[in-house]
Amino acid sequence: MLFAILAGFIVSLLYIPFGRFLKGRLAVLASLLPIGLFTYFAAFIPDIQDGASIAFHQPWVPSLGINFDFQLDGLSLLFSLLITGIGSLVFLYAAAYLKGHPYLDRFYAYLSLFMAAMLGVVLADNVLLLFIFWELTSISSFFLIGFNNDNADSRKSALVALGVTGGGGFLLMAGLILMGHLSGSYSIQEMIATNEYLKGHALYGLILLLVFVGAFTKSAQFPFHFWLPGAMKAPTPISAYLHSATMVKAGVYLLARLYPVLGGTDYWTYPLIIIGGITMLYGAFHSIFRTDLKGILAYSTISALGILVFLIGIGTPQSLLAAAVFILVHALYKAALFLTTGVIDHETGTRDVTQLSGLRKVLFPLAIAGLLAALSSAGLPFTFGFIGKDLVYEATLHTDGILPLVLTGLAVVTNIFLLYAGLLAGLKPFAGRLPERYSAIHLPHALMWAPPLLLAILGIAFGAFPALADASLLNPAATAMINEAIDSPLKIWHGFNTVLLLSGITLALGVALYLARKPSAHGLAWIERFNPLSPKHLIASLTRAVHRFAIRYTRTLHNGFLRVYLLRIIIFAVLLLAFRLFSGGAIRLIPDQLSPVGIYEIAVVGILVAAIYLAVTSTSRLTAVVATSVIGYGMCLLFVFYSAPDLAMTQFTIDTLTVVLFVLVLFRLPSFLNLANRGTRIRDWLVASAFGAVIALIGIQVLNQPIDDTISKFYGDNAYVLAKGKNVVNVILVDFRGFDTMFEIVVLSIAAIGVFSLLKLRLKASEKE
Amino acid sequence: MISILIGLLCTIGAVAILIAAIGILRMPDFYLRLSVTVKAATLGGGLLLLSAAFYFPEEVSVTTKALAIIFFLTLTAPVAAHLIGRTAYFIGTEKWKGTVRDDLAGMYDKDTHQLSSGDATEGDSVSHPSS
Amino acid sequence: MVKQFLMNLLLAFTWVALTGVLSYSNFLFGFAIGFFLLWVMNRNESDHRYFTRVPKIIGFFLYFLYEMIRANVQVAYDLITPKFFMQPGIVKYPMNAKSDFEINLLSTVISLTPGTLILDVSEDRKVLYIHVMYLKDKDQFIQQIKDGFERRLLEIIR
Amino acid sequence: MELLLVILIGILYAAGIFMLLRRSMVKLLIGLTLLGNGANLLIFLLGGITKGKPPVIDSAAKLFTDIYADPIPQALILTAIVISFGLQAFAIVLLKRVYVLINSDDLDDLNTPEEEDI
Amino acid sequence: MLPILLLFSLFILLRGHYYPGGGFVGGLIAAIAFVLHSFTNGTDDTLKLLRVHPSAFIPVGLGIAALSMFAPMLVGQPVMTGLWFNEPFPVIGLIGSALFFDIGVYIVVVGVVLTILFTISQYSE
Amino acid sequence: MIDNTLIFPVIVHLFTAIVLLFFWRKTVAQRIISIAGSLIAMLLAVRLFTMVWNDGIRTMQAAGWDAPFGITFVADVFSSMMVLLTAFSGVAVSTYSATGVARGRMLYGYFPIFHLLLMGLNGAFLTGDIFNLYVWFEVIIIASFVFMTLGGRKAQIEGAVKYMAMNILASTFFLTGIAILYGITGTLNMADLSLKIGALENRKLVDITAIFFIIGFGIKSAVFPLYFWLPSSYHTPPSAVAAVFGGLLTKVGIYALFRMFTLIFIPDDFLTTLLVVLAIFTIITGTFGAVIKNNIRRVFSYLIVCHIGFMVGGLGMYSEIALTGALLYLFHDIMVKTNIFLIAGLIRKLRGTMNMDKLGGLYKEYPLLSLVIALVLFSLVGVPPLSGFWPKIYLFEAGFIDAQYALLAAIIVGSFATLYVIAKLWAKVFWKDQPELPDGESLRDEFKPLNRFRKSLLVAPIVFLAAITLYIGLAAENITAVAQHIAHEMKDVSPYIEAVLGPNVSP
Amino acid sequence: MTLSTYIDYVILPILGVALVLVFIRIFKGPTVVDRVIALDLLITIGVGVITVYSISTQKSTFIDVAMILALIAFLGTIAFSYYLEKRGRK
Ligand code: NA
Ligand code: NA
Repeated sequence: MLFAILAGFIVSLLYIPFGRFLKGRLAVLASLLPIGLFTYFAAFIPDIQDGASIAFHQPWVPSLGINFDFQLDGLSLLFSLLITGIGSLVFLYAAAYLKGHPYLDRFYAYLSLFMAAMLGVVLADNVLLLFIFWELTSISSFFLIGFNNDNADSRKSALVALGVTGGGGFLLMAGLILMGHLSGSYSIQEMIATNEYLKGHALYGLILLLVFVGAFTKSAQFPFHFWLPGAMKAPTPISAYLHSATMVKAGVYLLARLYPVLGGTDYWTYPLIIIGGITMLYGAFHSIFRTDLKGILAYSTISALGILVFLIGIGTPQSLLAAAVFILVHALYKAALFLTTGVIDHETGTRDVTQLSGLRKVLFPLAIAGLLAALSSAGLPFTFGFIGKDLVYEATLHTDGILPLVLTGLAVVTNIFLLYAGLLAGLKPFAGRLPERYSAIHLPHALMWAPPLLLAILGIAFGAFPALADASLLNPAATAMINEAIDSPLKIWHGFNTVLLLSGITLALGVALYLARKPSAHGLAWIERFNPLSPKHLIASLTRAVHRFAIRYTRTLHNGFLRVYLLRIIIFAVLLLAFRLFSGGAIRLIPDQLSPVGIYEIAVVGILVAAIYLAVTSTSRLTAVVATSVIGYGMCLLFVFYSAPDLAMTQFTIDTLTVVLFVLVLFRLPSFLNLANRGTRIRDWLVASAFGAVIALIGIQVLNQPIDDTISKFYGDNAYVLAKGKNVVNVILVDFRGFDTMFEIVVLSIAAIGVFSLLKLRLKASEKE
Repeated sequence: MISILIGLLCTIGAVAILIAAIGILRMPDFYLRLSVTVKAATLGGGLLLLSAAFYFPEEVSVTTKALAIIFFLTLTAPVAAHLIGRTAYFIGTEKWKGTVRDDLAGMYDKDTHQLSSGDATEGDSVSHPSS
Repeated sequence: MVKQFLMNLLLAFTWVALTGVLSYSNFLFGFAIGFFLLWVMNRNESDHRYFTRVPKIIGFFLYFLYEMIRANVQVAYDLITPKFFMQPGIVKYPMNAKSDFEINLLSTVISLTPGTLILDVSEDRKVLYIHVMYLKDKDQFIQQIKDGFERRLLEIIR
Repeated sequence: MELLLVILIGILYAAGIFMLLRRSMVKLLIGLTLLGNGANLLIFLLGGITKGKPPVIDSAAKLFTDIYADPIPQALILTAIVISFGLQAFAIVLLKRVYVLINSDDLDDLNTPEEEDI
Repeated sequence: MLPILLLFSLFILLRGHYYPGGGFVGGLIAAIAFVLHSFTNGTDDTLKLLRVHPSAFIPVGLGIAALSMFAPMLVGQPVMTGLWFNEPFPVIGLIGSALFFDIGVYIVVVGVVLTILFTISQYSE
Repeated sequence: MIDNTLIFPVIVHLFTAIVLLFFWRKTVAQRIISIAGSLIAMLLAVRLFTMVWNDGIRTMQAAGWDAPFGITFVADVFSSMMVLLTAFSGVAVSTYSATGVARGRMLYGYFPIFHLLLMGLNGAFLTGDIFNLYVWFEVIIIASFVFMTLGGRKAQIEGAVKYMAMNILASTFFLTGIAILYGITGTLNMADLSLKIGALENRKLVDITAIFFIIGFGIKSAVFPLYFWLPSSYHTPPSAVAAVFGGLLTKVGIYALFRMFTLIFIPDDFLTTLLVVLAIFTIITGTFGAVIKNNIRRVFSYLIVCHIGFMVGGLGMYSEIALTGALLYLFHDIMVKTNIFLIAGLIRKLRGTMNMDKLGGLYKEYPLLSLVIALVLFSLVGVPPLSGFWPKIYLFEAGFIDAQYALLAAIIVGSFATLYVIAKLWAKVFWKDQPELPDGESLRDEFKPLNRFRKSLLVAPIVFLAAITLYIGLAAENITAVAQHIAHEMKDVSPYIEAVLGPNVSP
Repeated sequence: MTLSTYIDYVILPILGVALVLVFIRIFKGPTVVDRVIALDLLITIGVGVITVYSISTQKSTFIDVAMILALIAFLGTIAFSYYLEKRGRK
């Protein structure tokens, strides 16, 4: 199983060296991968039908508990077959659709990568493993949406899609880790075992929030749905595959997968019902105003995803079964419609539904496909869509309280709009009179019309003979979600009941709407007047606001003025130190053992202080330098008084050299300008004095602390005996701590090299780096 | 006995230095300050070093060093004074109002800072430099 | 002359080695004895200058010390009394000294004496510019230097 | 004396900081020097000060016969002094380059706008 | 003047293990000797006197110091361990790797200080 | 036991630098020597790491003086890992520099300084003595000053002044901290300090000392509000230099923070809170900066700041899990940040600019190279299962355990911003067609004219580091084991102390 | 009274006062050259201080420091005069 999943990755890597051979006629060979995988997974159907689930384990990062743990159950199988099955058709379709495209190899590489990632998502039994694949789908989707990367819109859409799904991804990751942390394992099976603990935990709400946001962004739920219409910038086969049939369902899959872990509580149900409800209505409503075929399909996809979330939210066995069915239904008809649209676009050069009609005369097989798919989406009896819609109503009706009324109403309205949208996309381009300009169109290669036709036919077939998919696929899928057996086989005919009535109403109103309303640019313009209120625009303006704030924040903080930076650092230091210094316990003053003070010492200290004052206040640079060197010489005297002859020597020589250096550099500079106003100076003085005071207080504190002189005793005792020197300081420098000295001269050497280069090196204009 | 000698030397040296210090503080112009300090300080420092040489009689190296420093001070102090005095004149350091004579005035070439002996022009002028 | 000096040094070191007392006073004592011995033993006219010059050096040193103390006291007196009675000025002093060594030595000596300070030497090395603290009369001052330091110095060197 | 030194150290730090906050690069460098001096003196003081007892063993002895100043802070300061000389020298030369480039030592002039990035 | 100071600097260098001084201060004094020479005679003269550019001293000194530091490794001692000749030498006292280390320091310091000062003074001229 | 092995990574670079100085003006020899030296250093680093990993902590008492009297060098897994990563970066940068750095710079000490810098880094990682650490830091900063100014362009000098001022200030804080530390304990050996500080009654003084180190190392590792030097300077030097800076220099500050705050100052509530708050602001600041900048290296500079926050946050939480996460991040970051600056340099070579608005078309022109770069960029983002992903698992989990939700949120925001910025960069630089340049500017492709060998010298290091990054990501178990081991050693320092001071010391 | 106390209580204070006086000149200036010569004098006094201090503490070691001071002190003065003059020359 690992190989089945990794096959996609391996194949996509193989495209790097061998891709160019695949560009011509051999492109069809690319579809061997999905077809093979489809066969592989199809072989599991009997086992799964028998209630088995197949597990696979291969260690990867055991210390994190992240291993290649895969689990094939009904739900996984349903998705796996969708992914590989529709994948096969899309691969074949694309061979013709993108024939001669210079980057066809890249296209297949991305697509294989995506397919592998998607399989990983649906097969992983470990939430982090799932997440890894989840993110890979986002990334491959990024590359696929931006496939036409010289187009600015494509790039922008890819960025938006990645931004939304990626951002949601990070939250999802947090949620999954929190789940794993609480349940002690990242394995979904083990999480199911501890689901009561999770649901009872104080952080349950947070988990749900994080997981929901992850799922909602991926599955384009309101208000994160806006990336999906943008993603239609991708080539149509990609839209068909990723953005309708598979990837966008990853969020739904996740919710379904985690239902046994997290589901069934009010915190689970209501948010999903509300968000799903809003999404399905919002998407459906918007779809009827679109004139771009892909736009219609995109919004109807959003709506369908809303329905799925809605169903999972309801969380009754019926609703979950309904969800399983609807996943399949929607995948089949939506993919078919997308592929049909692709051909239309390919052949006519437009997707504007107001421009298209009568194409059945030139693209007959596609007209069939479109019609069948539209019928399925409309939920006419004997289509698979009919069963799907029935189940939805069934589900909404069987909820508690006043909900049935509201929810069912919602579902009906949504379905009316969706029906309209389906007819618009599947019927409208083919119906009516063929305009003159399209009469020359020829039917394209079979690879382009056979796949949608096949999908559409399947949609009808499953509708007419529901048993085909029921026990083998859908029932196990729902069982996997609910964790118990469901005993209600799919039927075409439930008898005369409320559900049938609702279906009838839906059908009638939808068809009426289709007949009454013609899509027009006018309608589009009308709905676009509400754009400023749409989440897309709100989020965009929020982004702009954040961006503006970021600019202001960064400019304010990083304003280019060194002294401001330094000031902040010092204030920060003063605040921290002062806080810790004055919190808890008073500051004791010095103990008794102070050394006496001589007049000459006072004189030296006094001179030092005055010299500091001079250095700080002088208006002449050279005077400041003189004052600085007085400070150095004063220090030198202090070192002499306090028994440090070596230090005094070094301090003195260094100080003199520094003066020489300063004079060398400064003698041509004019005198200081007073560049700061009074206020600034006072502020700086306050900060500086505070810092000095803090240092002094700390110094006093440390002086209270008795000194441990073990090490200096050791040096004194062994300097001559072991290290053969009498000047202990020098012995320390060349022996005890010789390493310091060695690298101190390295510092000097580097400085010298630096000075040399800094003054001598002049790069030529051509030497950029 | 020896310590009285040392004490005496120290005292004279310290006083000489004190005088130099008073001199540099009190003298009204740069040249006078320079003039006062170089000698008094050299004398004072020398005497103090000499007393150290006497104080550590058993350590030859100390005496050597003390003498070396004295030698060095006498050698370098005038040179340093000469250099800085000349520089001060160049950069137009003002002279005290009581100054009675300035033979240097006008003797420097403004660009090259070369100093003429004035023999060719017989510039025995009393006027102040124009700078 | 160098020969005599080296000989004298050798004698002084020998003395130190003989007495076994390594100290400056002992060395100086040995040097004096050596000088005396050499002087007594000297029969060569051409080497005679060594023996006149050493006393002259000592004499010059004493003169310099005297001048230094005198001038120091003068300056000190002026400093500690509230009113200045100095009359500073810069004097051009035509030298007899010719070589670099002579000029350096002369200017060092003049500079070290309180009250006088060399400011510069002219480019043609003929003239010293001296800053004088107590300038009563220019010519008298020049004469004083000529008869004092410069003459004594040149006597020793030349 | 310790108290006096502590105050001196405080003043050195304060003055150093104040100089860091000026616009002139010369002052900045002087400020860094002052800070360095302050830090050195702090090591010296906090390591414990002893008067007139340098950590040098008498020429006749093999061990210390008397108390002696702690040599470790001295060695540390020595290293620190030398290192800061290296930094200081480099910084001073940098100042020279700055002056050549912008004809002043005003740090506020060291702000090439971002648009001129390469 | 130059020879006196150089001699003095060597003196300071060699006695550093016993009295204040050592390679660092010694090197500084030597460097200052050359700097003084350059003040009176001009930088070019001093460079001529040195024959090689002072920056060439740096690797030499670093090399000596580093070798004396790592030499103990060759005889199986920890890095920086002092190796000593058994018999004391006159004036200097015992000779050991520490002395070579100090000599390395001395050379580096001379090289560094002169490189810095001469580079700047030539730049401004 | 006498064991000089662990100082070899230092010695190699020192001698390489000395030899390079003898070949001062021979640029061909310099390149060969430098690459050879880096390779040897890498082999030694690998050897050191495997030795330490297999046999435990190694120490060397310099000059044969037992701790705490001499300077002790210690190679535990943490330090030898840092040495190892430094060696990888070293090989990559030195190879890249052979073509990527102007000849003029080589003539004025580029390679010697480079090796001295690496030596300084290795020394800092290996030393067990706080003052010796200071010396190493000074070696590093002076070398970085020289590196930063080498070439002397105006922007470089401007950056260098700010860099210098703040780094010297940092050193002053560091030195002040050492002064206090010595004043209260009388020792400089870090293991000894660990014992003595642990035994100290006066916690106030300990905290105060710790603050000095937080500020000192905080400046060096660019923590808010001490980070200002970084965005002021990292966009100015040659990219090879920026690679070392971006990959290693801030990290040595992080290393020191980790060392100090796990060995000597065990964070109490005050310090934990402080570190976490600083981390949050650091992340946010880096995020804001990165999203608004348009120059590739400026973007990267702010990303460095942002990601420093991740590591500091991990330290602040101070649980074994958090430390593991922070360490993993550190390892990943060293490799990736080095590489992205090399990549920036390569882009500059290809197009003559690093302004994203003026760049484009690289994917079309160099698809394979672009994919390698994409791999690195996505590692930086932390796209699973690449290297940046794994640490976040630990950090998130630690955040939940400690209930540090604000920090968690900041990490999420920072990760998201990184994703956004990198995706934007990819779209602008690689996807977008090469835009028309304004009048007077023309494309300068300095890459095309190079011969194959020199091209490969530029590309090979990027591929090399990318391969390591990929290894870190895909074989995460190995690196995780290392990080966990280190984190464990950080929580239980007694093996370290015993290795240094001998077995008879009881904490 | 021993020599040591005499130095501590008489000589060193005198020198201390001298230091202060000289420093006042540094403080007052008015020109750089004034400050430079005052600095020079300050160092010379420093040589004296260190010398008598070594007598007072009976540590000849300090003489070495005095020697270094004496040797190097005038370097600063020379540097100042050299470059001030150069600046005057432009
Ligand atoms: Na008077
Ligand atoms: Na020394």
